[in-house]
Amino acid sequence: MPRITVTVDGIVYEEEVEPRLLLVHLLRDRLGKTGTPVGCDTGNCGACTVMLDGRSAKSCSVLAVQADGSDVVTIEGLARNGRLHPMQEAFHAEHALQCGYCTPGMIMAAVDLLKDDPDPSDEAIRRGLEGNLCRCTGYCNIVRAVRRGAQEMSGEGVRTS
Amino acid sequence: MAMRFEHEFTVPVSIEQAWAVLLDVERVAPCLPGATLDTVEGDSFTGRMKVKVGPITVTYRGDASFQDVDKDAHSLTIKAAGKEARGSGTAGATVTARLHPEGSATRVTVDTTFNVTGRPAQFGRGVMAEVGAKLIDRFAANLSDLLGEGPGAEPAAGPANVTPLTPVVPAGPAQEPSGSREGSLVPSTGDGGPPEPPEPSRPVSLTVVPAPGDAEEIRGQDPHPGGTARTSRTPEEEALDLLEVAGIPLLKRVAPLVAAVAAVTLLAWLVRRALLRRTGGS
Amino acid sequence: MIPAAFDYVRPASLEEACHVLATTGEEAKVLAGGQSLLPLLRLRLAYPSVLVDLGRLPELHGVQDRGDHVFIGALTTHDEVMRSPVIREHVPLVALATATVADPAVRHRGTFGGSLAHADPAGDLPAVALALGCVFVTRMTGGQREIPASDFFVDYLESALDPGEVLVGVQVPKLGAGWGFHYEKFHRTAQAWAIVGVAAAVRTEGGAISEARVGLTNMGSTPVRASAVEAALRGAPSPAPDGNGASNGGHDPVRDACGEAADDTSPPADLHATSDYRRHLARVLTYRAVRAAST
Amino acid sequence: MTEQIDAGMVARRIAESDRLGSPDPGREIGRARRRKEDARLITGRTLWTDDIQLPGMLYVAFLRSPMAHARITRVDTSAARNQPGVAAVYTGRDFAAEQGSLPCAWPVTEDIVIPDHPPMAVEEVRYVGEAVACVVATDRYKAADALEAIEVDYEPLEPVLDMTEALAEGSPKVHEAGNRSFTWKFSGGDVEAAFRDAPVVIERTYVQQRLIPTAMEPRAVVATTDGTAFTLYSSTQIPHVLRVMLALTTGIPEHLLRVVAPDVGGGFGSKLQVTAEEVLCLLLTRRLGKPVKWTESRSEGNLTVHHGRDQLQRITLAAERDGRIRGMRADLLADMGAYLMLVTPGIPILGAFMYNGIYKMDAYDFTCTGVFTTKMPTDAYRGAGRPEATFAIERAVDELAHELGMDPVEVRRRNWITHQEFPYTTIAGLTYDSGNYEAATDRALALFGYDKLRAEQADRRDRRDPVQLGIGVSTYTEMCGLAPSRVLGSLSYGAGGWEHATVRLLPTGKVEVVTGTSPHGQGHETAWSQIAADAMGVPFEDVAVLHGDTTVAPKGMDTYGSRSLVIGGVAVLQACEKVKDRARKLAAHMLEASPDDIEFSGGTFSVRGTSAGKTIQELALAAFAAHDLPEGFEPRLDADVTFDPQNFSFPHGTHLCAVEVDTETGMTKIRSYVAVDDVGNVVNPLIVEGQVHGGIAQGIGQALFEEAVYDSEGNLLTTTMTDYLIPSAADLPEFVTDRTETPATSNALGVKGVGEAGTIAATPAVVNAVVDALRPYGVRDVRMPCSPERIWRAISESGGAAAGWAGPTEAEGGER
Repeated sequence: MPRITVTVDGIVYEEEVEPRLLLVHLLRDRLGKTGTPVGCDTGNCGACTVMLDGRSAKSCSVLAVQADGSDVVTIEGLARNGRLHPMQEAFHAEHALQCGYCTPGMIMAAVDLLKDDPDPSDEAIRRGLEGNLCRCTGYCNIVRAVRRGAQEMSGEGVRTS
Repeated sequence: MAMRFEHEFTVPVSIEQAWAVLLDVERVAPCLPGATLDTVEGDSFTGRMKVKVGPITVTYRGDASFQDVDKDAHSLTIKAAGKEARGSGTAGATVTARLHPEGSATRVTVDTTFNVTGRPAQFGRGVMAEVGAKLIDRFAANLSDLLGEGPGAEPAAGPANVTPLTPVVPAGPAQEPSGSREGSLVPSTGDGGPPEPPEPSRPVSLTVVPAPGDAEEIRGQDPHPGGTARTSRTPEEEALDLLEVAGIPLLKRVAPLVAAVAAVTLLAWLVRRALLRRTGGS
Repeated sequence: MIPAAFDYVRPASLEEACHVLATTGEEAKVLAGGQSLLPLLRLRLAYPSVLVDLGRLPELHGVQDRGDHVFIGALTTHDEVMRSPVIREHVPLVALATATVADPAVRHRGTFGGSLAHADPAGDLPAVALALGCVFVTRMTGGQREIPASDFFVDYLESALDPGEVLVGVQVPKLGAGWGFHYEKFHRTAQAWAIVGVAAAVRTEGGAISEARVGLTNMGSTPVRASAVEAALRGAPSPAPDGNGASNGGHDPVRDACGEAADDTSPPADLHATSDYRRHLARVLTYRAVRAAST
Repeated sequence: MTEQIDAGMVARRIAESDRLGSPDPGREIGRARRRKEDARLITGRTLWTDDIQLPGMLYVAFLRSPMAHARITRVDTSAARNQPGVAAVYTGRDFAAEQGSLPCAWPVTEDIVIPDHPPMAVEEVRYVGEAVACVVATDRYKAADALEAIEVDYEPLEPVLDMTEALAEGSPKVHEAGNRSFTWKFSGGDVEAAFRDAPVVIERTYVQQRLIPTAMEPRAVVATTDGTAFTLYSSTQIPHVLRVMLALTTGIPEHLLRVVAPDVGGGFGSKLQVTAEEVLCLLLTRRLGKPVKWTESRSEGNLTVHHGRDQLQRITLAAERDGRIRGMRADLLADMGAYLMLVTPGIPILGAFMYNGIYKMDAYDFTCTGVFTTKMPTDAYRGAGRPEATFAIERAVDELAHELGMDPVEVRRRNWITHQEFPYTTIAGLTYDSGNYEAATDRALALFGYDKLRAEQADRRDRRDPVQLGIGVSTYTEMCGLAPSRVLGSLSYGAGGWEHATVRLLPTGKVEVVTGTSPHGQGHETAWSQIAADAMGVPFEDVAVLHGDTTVAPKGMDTYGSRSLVIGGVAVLQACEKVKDRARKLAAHMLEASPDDIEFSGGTFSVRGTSAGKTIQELALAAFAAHDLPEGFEPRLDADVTFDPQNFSFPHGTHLCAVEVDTETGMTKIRSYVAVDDVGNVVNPLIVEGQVHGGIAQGIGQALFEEAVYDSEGNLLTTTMTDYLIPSAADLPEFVTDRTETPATSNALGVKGVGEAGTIAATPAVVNAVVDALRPYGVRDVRMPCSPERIWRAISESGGAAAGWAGPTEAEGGER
């Protein structure tokens, strides 16, 4: 069995894995990182989105062996020093989640999209989240949250006018 | 997912010769691309069949038998049923072949219904519709070759053995409309001019007929993934296919299916061109 | 769902990759970004015995300006393609179409070469490669070859690659000055497959179209070149920029030309569209794509 | 009308004001509290059922029928048993003696046919996806592998796929007893008279396509036993109902069975079910003595999570030429699928009382026949019967308006119940307690810029613009708060409609609220905290809400049918009042005053007219210590309430949708969407707005995108999210929402429920808009989902090839 080294949320893991083991199952079943859920089997829903070497990836469509030597950040590793990431705060503030199942992936996708476009328009936000499906919110508050998160992250604070 | 196909072709051998070949399962079975015969016992046989489309592979194991063999009417039915070797799905086919004497030649009609269940049948893009049409087309083309050889000959090595015969008008409704829009595309035949002589072609006409109950699409839904197939591509691609068929080592691998498809496509295109010319000329 | 078991090889060199693939034959499958392959594995529609992971071969990555063409390494991700200044400047159609592929996370992993080698007629890039006349550069044990796009797409999900052959990269010809580009994708939801897509490159000179290249997505078992449209467009006056063309005045040669987009195609009929609707869309969308590319 | 005001801006301002806090400072109810639930959900510390790992746990996978209808002639599990890691392989026959039949709790008629429904098929399979065998293995990978080694032989039987054909003489039968499950009739007024010589009669047939609910969390079940008692964790909406039903089905005594709904990732009715997998996981843990887990994949779920809708509606409306509706007939075929599940037959019946909508009419007649087909059973999906009814009446009213050349809003005005007429008993026999359709509609029209859009529409029509504008109106009401138990009883439902709450004042003054509702995204922990905080005079943060575990919250009727706040929330309020009554007695005793002289304000009980008082926290500690209590006073400050409502509640609202239809391609784009809902008093405007947003998105999903499609052999083609299209952020617009507030008079909170409103309202609003856009082409209906191709065909077939692009030729049309 291949032996891989992967850093997940700051911890280095060495694991022997079957080649077919999906990254998301490595996270969930082997490392106990159940914060990243699985919502489909075709890479459509985005619930399992994590950061793989700094960019968003659907961990159900990546083999654990492909992540050998990589750095993975999941929703569980987003908060730093006990403080929530501004995007997590923003999702809470804007009521951008209901059942919360899509939320880990949605937040990771939102954080990722700001890497390219720190001040996205609503349309850019909607396009940037097209790979993450939510069945509860109708997305309105998610768009608001991403806008708010973007403002927080750019240090502007939320425009109140 | 059920599909039905009708094929018709004429072979330059007598009906008795063709009939004898048709009854020879060890020669008929390999006409189905990817099929392997394991055992033959009387009118029943077992075998495997591997269906491959790009990365997608489905292997079936199953059995088949001759049924309704009517030597007076020169018609028979082969019923085949298989199960996926690794999944829970099934595949079944019923092939009815009828021979009709036409002078010294024999006209053959092949009516095939094809049904797939299980995961391969559970997608909107119709993986199996894609494959099924090609398989059956290829089967008919190979059968045409085989029957054309008459008894005692070796099975055809490939579709290069083109027997020049006249294309036959499809027995069922033609897929392509004969409307002016399409007709206007007919290459270079002057309006009202006489139809060009038919080109040498494989004697297969391809028709796709909705399976019973499919006429009104999937129970009233409009887009219908099953029961349809493609029969032609652009001339440029046919040219490519011709090269492939001629053996240029572009396609060393996947010989059965790709070559089959190439051949079928070629035939379809040729047949269609011929048809369009007839339209254009009438 | 869960893939069936397979062996995994991560070759250290292209040579080794070719060797492994050649010796394993049909049962081996190349793993590039895996964004098309993994869903097939998970649904157990594919049962390769070996996956050969090319993801770590540096020679397959990157974009190079090579004078008359741009070379895109097969393992260059969609995301990298979209960002590449070289691609955006010299072969913008590639960037435009790539931006419509799947979604951002998939574009981070999915690769240019992987998409093309998958040879899905519903994929967005094959039609672009065909329209632009790309050349596919491959390697096999003891050799290499160049396959023109017109020969590369053999059939539904079938490329011209041999079992022991690896796609190294793609030469995308620079078309030079005077060309405009557009990729028009029609799909029901953002994630859905293109029902039909049209890749158009149009050169205008002195108020007229001097050359056009049109590739169609999901209009057959392979991507399709709309040759009839290309021929008919030659010499047509460039469409007016007001969006209504000559339709007010009646005759619009560009529109007439695009009306031939579906000729000689055999588009699939499936859950999402019938063949004749696809033919209709091909005409409408080709007109839109050509207009957008000419202005 | 205030058309010059930008609608988006207005709504934003309203939303912002909600966000800034309650109009009544100091009061929790009405305040836009951020949710308590969020902390664990945004950090990945949630506990979904699939997250649960127990020592020695085994993993279950099900082998499912590839056939729509077949006899099982042989099952060979021997090869699978010998695979590595496999603990057991079972077929339906192995469990035939103990698996029972999955329950149907709603026998809508005396003579209803309820076929036996074994959790694993024993002799016959009746839909693709029906469980045939199962593997129990040491991990999920090995379980999946072993499934491939099970051999099943089937003898195919004829599938039954079309309801009309299923009822025809000579149709193949899904069950021995035939394909008709029941026919249920209902009427009010003299329908014959209403239709006799009616100047206008509108007759239409609408297809409610089959839908797949698609909660984001796939189902999962964990079952474990200590040898005596059993615990079942399930991604369910109904832990309490499930416990009763599982006890009855499996014979495991109810008192030894604990059911837990951990965090549940959405339901929309799909997890209001007693599933084969839940039953079998319990039986497997009983047989094997090990904990077992089953988690479905999405493609498995699309096949086997119960589907929604799937009705064929023939609607006839009789009206005067002035637009006044005289009467209505609704004749339904409802596809049950292969079996009756928990409330399958009741779903269309729930709609029966809603076909008259918000309108006055003299007569109404309803008939529904439930039909068996070889497809996945249908059951509750967001709205459950009421979206179908609302769609039918709202579409038909638009057709009436068109027939009469009237504005669709005007026709509605002429027929709706005016606000002065409440309470109003409708022709369907329901008494609508309150409402103000005029106010909601006026507000919506203003936000929408109705007149301006109509002007633009006229202009586009004049210009023969290839992009046509359509405006859709939907003025809906629904019956929420399922339900008064006596009403449910009269409809033959198997249970009551009450809800339970316990409120406990803890010694330190904190409050525990135990609720029988079972939230899965609705934010009950937050909203119930607001109710309790106000009632008890404690800080919002000092309230904890416990739910979803039959040990922790032993009594309940769970969450569905927009019932939680209207019944469960009211129960919480009543329980708080009961605790307060006790606290008042204690305070009076401690303050040496008469309880009648004790006032309660801001968490303090004080003697009227004095400064003497006791805080509720002081009282809590005093009750705990129990040193000095009134004579006969039990030392506790807690209370239970089981609340059974006297009536349904009737939220209503007006939704307006503007679509742009590209007539060349048939593509629909929603340009603007305005929703003004009246859900009565609002506990948390943020949550209400969220529910409306999500509801609208699902309603739009039905209108434009979603359909479960079976092919002519009964294979489901939409097993994955690539084929079953649910909208993403990029496919939906911003929704403009606002509210009017007409309190319900039927409950102490004045609330009406909001869970289904958006879905019910949105579907007809969107389809009305699509059809409105296409009126110039002579189109009068487009079947849902209104896909681009259907719209293109509708235009083409009405002879209106758009802007010069040819429609399908006859030959091409035949190719379909």
